[in-house]
Amino acid sequence: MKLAETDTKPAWCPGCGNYSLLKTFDEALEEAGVDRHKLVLVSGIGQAAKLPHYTRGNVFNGLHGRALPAATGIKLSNHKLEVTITSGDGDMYGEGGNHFLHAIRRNIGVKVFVHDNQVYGLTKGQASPTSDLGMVTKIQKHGVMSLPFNPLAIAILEECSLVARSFVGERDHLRATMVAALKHTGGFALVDILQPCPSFNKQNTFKWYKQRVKPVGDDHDPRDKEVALRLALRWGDEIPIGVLYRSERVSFENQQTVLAEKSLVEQYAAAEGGIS
Amino acid sequence: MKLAETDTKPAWCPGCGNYSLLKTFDEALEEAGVDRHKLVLVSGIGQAAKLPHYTRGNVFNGLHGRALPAATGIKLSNHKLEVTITSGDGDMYGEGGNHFLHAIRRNIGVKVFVHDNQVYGLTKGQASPTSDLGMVTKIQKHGVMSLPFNPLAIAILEECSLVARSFVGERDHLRATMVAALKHTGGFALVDILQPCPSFNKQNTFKWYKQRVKPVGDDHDPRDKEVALRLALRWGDEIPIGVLYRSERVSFENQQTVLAEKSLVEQYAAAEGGIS
Amino acid sequence: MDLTIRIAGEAGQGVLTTGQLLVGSLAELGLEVLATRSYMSRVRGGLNWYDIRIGDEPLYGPGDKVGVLVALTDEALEVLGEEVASGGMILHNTGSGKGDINIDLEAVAKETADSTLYSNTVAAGAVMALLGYDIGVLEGLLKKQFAKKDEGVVSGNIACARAGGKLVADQVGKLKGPKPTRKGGWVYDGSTAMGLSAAVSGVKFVTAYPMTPSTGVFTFLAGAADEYGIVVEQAEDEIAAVNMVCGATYAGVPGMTMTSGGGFALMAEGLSLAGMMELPIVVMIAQRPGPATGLPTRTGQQDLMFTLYAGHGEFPRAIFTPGSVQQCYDLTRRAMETAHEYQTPVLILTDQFLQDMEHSIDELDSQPRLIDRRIVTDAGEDYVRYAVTDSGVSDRAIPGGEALVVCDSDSHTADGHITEDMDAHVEQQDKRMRKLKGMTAGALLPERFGAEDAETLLLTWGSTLGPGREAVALLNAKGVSAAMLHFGQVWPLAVDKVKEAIGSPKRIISVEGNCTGQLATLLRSVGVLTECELLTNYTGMPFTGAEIAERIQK
Amino acid sequence: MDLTIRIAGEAGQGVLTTGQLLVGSLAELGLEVLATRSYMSRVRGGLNWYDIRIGDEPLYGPGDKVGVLVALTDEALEVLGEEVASGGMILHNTGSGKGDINIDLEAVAKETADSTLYSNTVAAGAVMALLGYDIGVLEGLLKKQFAKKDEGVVSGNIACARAGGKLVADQVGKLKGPKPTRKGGWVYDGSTAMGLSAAVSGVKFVTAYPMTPSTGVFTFLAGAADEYGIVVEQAEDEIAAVNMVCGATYAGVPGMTMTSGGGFALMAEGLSLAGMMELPIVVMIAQRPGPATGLPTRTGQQDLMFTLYAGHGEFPRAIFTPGSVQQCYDLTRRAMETAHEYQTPVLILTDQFLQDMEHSIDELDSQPRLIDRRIVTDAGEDYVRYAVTDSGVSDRAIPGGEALVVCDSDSHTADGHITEDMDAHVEQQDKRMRKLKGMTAGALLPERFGAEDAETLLLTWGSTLGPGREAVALLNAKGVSAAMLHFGQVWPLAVDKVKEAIGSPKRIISVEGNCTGQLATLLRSVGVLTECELLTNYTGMPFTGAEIAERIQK
Ligand SMILES: Cc1ncc(C[n+]2csc(CCOP(=O)(O)OP(=O)(O)O)c2C)c(N)n1
Ligand SMILES: Cc1ncc(C[n+]2csc(CCOP(=O)(O)OP(=O)(O)O)c2C)c(N)n1
Ligand code: SF4
Ligand code: SF4
Ligand SMILES: [Mg+2]
Ligand SMILES: [Mg+2]
Repeated sequence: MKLAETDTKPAWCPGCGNYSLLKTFDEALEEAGVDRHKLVLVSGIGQAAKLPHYTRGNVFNGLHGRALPAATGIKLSNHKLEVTITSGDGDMYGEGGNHFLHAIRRNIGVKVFVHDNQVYGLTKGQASPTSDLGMVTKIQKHGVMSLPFNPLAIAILEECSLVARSFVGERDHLRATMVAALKHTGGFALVDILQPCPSFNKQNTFKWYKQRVKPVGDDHDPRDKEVALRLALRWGDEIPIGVLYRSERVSFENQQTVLAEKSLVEQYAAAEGGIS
Repeated sequence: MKLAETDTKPAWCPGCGNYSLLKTFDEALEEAGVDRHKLVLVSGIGQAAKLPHYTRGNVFNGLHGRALPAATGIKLSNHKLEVTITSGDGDMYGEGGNHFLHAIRRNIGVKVFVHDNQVYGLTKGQASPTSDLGMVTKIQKHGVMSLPFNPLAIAILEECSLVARSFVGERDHLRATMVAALKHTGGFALVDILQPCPSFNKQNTFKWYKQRVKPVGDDHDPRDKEVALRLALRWGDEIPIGVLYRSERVSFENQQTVLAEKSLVEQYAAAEGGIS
Repeated sequence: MDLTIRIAGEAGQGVLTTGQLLVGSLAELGLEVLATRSYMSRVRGGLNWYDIRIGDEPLYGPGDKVGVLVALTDEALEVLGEEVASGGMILHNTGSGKGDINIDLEAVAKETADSTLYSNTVAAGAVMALLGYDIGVLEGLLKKQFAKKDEGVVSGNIACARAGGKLVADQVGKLKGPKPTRKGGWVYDGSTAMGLSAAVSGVKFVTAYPMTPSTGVFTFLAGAADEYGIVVEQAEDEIAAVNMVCGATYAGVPGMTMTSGGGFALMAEGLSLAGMMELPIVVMIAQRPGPATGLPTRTGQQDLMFTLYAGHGEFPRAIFTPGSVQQCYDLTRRAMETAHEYQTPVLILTDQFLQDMEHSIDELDSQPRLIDRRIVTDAGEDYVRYAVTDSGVSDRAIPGGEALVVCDSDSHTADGHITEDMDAHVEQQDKRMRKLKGMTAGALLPERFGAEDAETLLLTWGSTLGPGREAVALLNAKGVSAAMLHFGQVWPLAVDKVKEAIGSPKRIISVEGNCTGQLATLLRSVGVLTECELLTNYTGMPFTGAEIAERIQK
Repeated sequence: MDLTIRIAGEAGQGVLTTGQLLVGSLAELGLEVLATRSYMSRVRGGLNWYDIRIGDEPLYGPGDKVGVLVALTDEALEVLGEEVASGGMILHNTGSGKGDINIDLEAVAKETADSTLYSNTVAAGAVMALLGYDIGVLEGLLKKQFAKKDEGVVSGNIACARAGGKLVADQVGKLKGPKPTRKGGWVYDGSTAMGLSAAVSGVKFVTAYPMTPSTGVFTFLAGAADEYGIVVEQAEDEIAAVNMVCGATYAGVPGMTMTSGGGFALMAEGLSLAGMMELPIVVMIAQRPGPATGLPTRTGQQDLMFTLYAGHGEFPRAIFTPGSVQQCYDLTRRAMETAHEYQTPVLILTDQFLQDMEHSIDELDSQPRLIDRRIVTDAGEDYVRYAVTDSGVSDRAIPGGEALVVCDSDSHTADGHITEDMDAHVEQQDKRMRKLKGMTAGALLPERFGAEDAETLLLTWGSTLGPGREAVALLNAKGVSAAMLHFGQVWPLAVDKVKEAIGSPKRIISVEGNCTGQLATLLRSVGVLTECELLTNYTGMPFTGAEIAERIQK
């Protein structure tokens, strides 16, 4: 049965925050001067994870929760590629939680954009690790009882190379934050993006976020871990957005002696040439 | 072939820190007045994870990395049992990392004792998530490059109900810490125990730990999250030990309306009775 | 006679709402009803449809040609228009005039009750009237459904239903619906039947990581948790889910998890654990087309062999493959009982088609009837968990009593403690594998539909039951001598009895929702079958009886 | 003639060190050497042993009875004493006098070189002398081995070797070792052969989570990383490992991961991903007895069917099952080539027995000979990743060039983008499955050992190759007409050719390291076989040829 026509447009709901996220992402890629041929858009499964299909670049749309290890393999095989991940809060912090913890420790040089809508969108509205306490769903009938996962705080604690938060409702801020991540060369960059899901998250709406987000001032020193951590822990009437933290680390790929000169892909091609 | 004789004694190396850990654990169980019939010793796979076989209690020695979910299922089915976990740093923070993150969020009331020898013992000496930077092994030929995982800091950040560290070389301290965890009723209790592995960790030796561990003073207020975090982050010439942190949370099982009166096991037995 | 009503439109447009109003009304009227869903992997937009087949004789599967198409969008009309049977009618949600009946449903709702929200009711009313059914039953349903809302909602809806009816008044008679023949009322989908059965049978611990198309059962059980006293927890991943269930069953209550193929892939290690530890876990797997993410909202039968061999090492398991909504209810209980009788993992293999299928059947008992956990309560200090027995089944005690219960994932001695002794290892392995004898003796035999001596024998498993039955009827009606053998349990197999059941027909055709013929492979592997034909469909859509019958006659 | 030397004692006592000194020396001398290891799941203590079989004719498997037992502990003597052949001798590490020869090895070492550390060298010297071999070759080995240490270490060791030799002087002649018959030197174990082959063939990305008995290959490759230019990274879990390899192969370099059954269970979803995305990943699975943790350091062949069906959905895969150290080398390359030729996952199924087996074979080429990745380098802007072809294989480009490479885990169109279109879904599924045709045509046929018309045919796979060959020889020597068919590749199978290769012997016996007869099941499932006998061993220990021969004659 031909259902192809319907697949060429983004399969998101009207009013979904993902539309402006996608648009801003495209602008940021331009602004950061990313060569689409050197760009690999890695994702898992979820609404967020469909993004790579709606823009131009190489695409690795893998398994739910497994974008990070796939991206790690890609980056290590060819560290001259720009490897980005677009993922959901369930994808990255739920199913993918263990990779999140360890990829940051490794400091692999990938840029991670999490569409954080605090809910499982694609599977129709169950709580995610970032859902607020008390949120009621068809599964969480008595409301969420687990404390929300704080990705930024964990990342900062692990001295993640770059840690940022933004909001799809602040497009300039979002673009600038994305550009900062794309231009970052020190290793793992995390951008957690507040993204309203009008279909399933009736609590954390566009308006809810809009009223709360507050860019950190120019005077904020992202090298200050304690301050960054304090900002990351703030979640209430005020939600700080911006680049909260930067650490001084060397990326994992830049620590590999084997990669000192050429990427593995280049080495293979060279060796093949030598043989044929 | 009969190889049974060799199985009745602990299968640990001479000089291994696990021996005094086991002994102290037994003492702590006595001191805390734990009824062995109500005790379930859950573990995964590793040297640490063999402990349940060497003491008395109910035993669930499951899969590598999966002690926490098994213990969660046990506790929710019968929350009147005392459920302990003995695990290794690889078991709990490597393979089991995702469960660690989410079980603390859930605040399930299990007591977790991690034999942290900063190495994979049973598989003969590969780096573990807690191995120090630069540690050379047969796999990590150029030394460990990933930043060590800090379980205490992560746990504190996630407002884990009780977070402690101790050392097998300080037996009184260890016993007291274990007792505190066993007596704890607020939910998830984590005790990370520094445990020398003379066979494979030649860096973090008994002496190395002994010189560094320093009990937190009586004046330390474990309700102070910031201070606790600072203590947890200290790892160098001085390593603070003791109960670093306590949060005010209600355990997951105590939030379940279904469990308000009886455990599931009791309810089943009652219903069966009613029917037969 | 029978007829299919198809409601089609975008996700979020109310396809389901309209459909369910009709299903409820038509079942209440006393029609045979069988409804199936086709939807895309998205929350809004796309093209979804809902097929309601009604008849005056028992229905087993989806219909072939559409009698009434309610096209909520232009796309629905374009893509699905040609599937309308000759003599069928199209109700198009627009004034554009491309349908046989053209109604701007939202406009009518707005006009009638000042809310576009009730457009679904307009559509339902129109269809009821069109087929010549009394709209009163729909009104009754609306009253019940909105009993808790204010009066305006009920009256608005009723007005809209009537308005819908009126708008087709001049068409009434062109298409007649079948006559009601049964005492109406109850309709269940596969997910509900399974969830209800689990609840009734005493599942006390349920955990899962959401995955289409298994989420229906999970959601049902979350909804039923307070009533039946179940702890329901969403796991952080499927590995956690299966290991939690292992823990829960060890501790003494029936536990269950549900997932689809990809999530089940992550549970394979846990399954092996349950085999080794002898834990009565139940895992429900709702299949969808793979590999990998595949078509997440479609149906398929590709995971039989995977389910049979998942997990390292060798251990006994049972696999149930219900074929109807009624079997979803019956076999879920049987799965739980089997798990507890043999202390080993049991799997239920279903699929999107069956999970979403609604069927008008007799009321299912919703009173608790707890299964026997078969635990011993008088075990003492000298208790050992894995006593070597002839049946392979050892006394199972649970922790908390006088007996210490020691379970191990390593090879262990009878007392459950780790051993490297090879004799003990072999003794325990043999003990575990001996369970298969009893399990085989007690296994469900394939059920025959049709004549004993039919020349053509269809083999089916799982959800192909219904389409297969219909195909046999169609073939028989055309004078073809055909029958079907349906496997509601695919493992273990009582080889001799299955051989006997198959007999020696001229043609054997395995009808399967996969591309390699997995049931046929399985039957060959146990020596039940040598050669057979394959009739496969791996499009993501279920078989229809007509499709099977037609392909067999070619 | 042949003879087995067994060194037995606690872990950490130097069983391995003593054994490897002997293996090196004996191979250098020009003897046929085949050594195997038996060890417990612990780092110190327990009872481990190391069997070195030497002969004047090619050896294929472990020996049956022990000629010389070096018992380092009392327990070793008690548990293993009875396995010493009549005429064999026991060297007991004590003065207690329970052995034929009693030497306090540590005391001798202490006395001779002022260090108990050299006690292993004393033992090695004693065994060499006892069997009538020149100690000079051991001395040469010690010199080479300790070349980088100071002179005292070398001289101390040499003195200890000589002291050992002297202590058995009065026994020399009682037991004669076989005569050297080959140009000596090279000995490899299965892990090294596999690792070396992968390195030589161009694996560039290796990641694993440590798991016995696969760690040998992982460790070898970590050691070879700088020399061959390989990135080796320890993953946080097996799921990460397999997904990293998927990423690496997508990006363009050969990648590999290794694990055992339990870890592989966690990789099943990733395998399905590689099938869907058409990625040439290679997964090496070293089997050990399950279920669950089982016996972590023992051997078994229980995961064939699991490996064949692991992963949801249907997709092509190849499974190689090397049977010898040489095949470890040859088939690892072939696995990598097959993966790249067909762009689909390939599995290598081995086990503890073979991974640890050391064999004196000809030198293996250690010069890089990179496999052809079969990528297209001239793809342009209009490139699509999944073009539909007759062979099922599409042009594979890698990212970074002009062509954009789009790979998807969902059902996708030829351009790699997600689709829910069912025609595209079926077209791509058919395309992927068509690869099996070429893969089958190119598949390794089972190899026959023994007469074409033998009455009894053994079927073996994987590491049972050696014991099977020896069994055939033993049977033939006793006048039994027997031969063997060994499967070095178990999937896909060229059904007709395999049928032909089997022919119609009187007896067919599948000899397997599991309890259900998985190869036999597989062969039945594809219609190659109907009935056959099973000869199984699931003790955790490998077969010996004598054991097989004896059980067949019963
Ligand atoms: C192994 C596995 N488990 C479960 C799923 C089902 N699944 C698909 S997307 C998803 C969650 C989506 O939530 P999130 O990652 O937050 O993305 P969103 O849709 O909200 O953008 C789940 C559970 C899957 N595809 N694979
Ligand atoms: C799924 C799986 N992967 C790998 C292993 C192998 N394994 C057993 S123990 C272990 C690590 C042990 O390290 P740790 O947890 O720190 O315990 P220790 O031995 O140091 O006490 C590993 C990798 C396994 N048993 N199962
Ligand atoms: S479900 Fe939510 S996140 Fe997904 S597309 Fe719809 S609005 Fe967006
Ligand atoms: S390997 Fe290390 S942790 Fe394990 S028993 Fe030996 S000393 Fe202890
Ligand atoms: Mg989300
Ligand atoms: Mg450890």
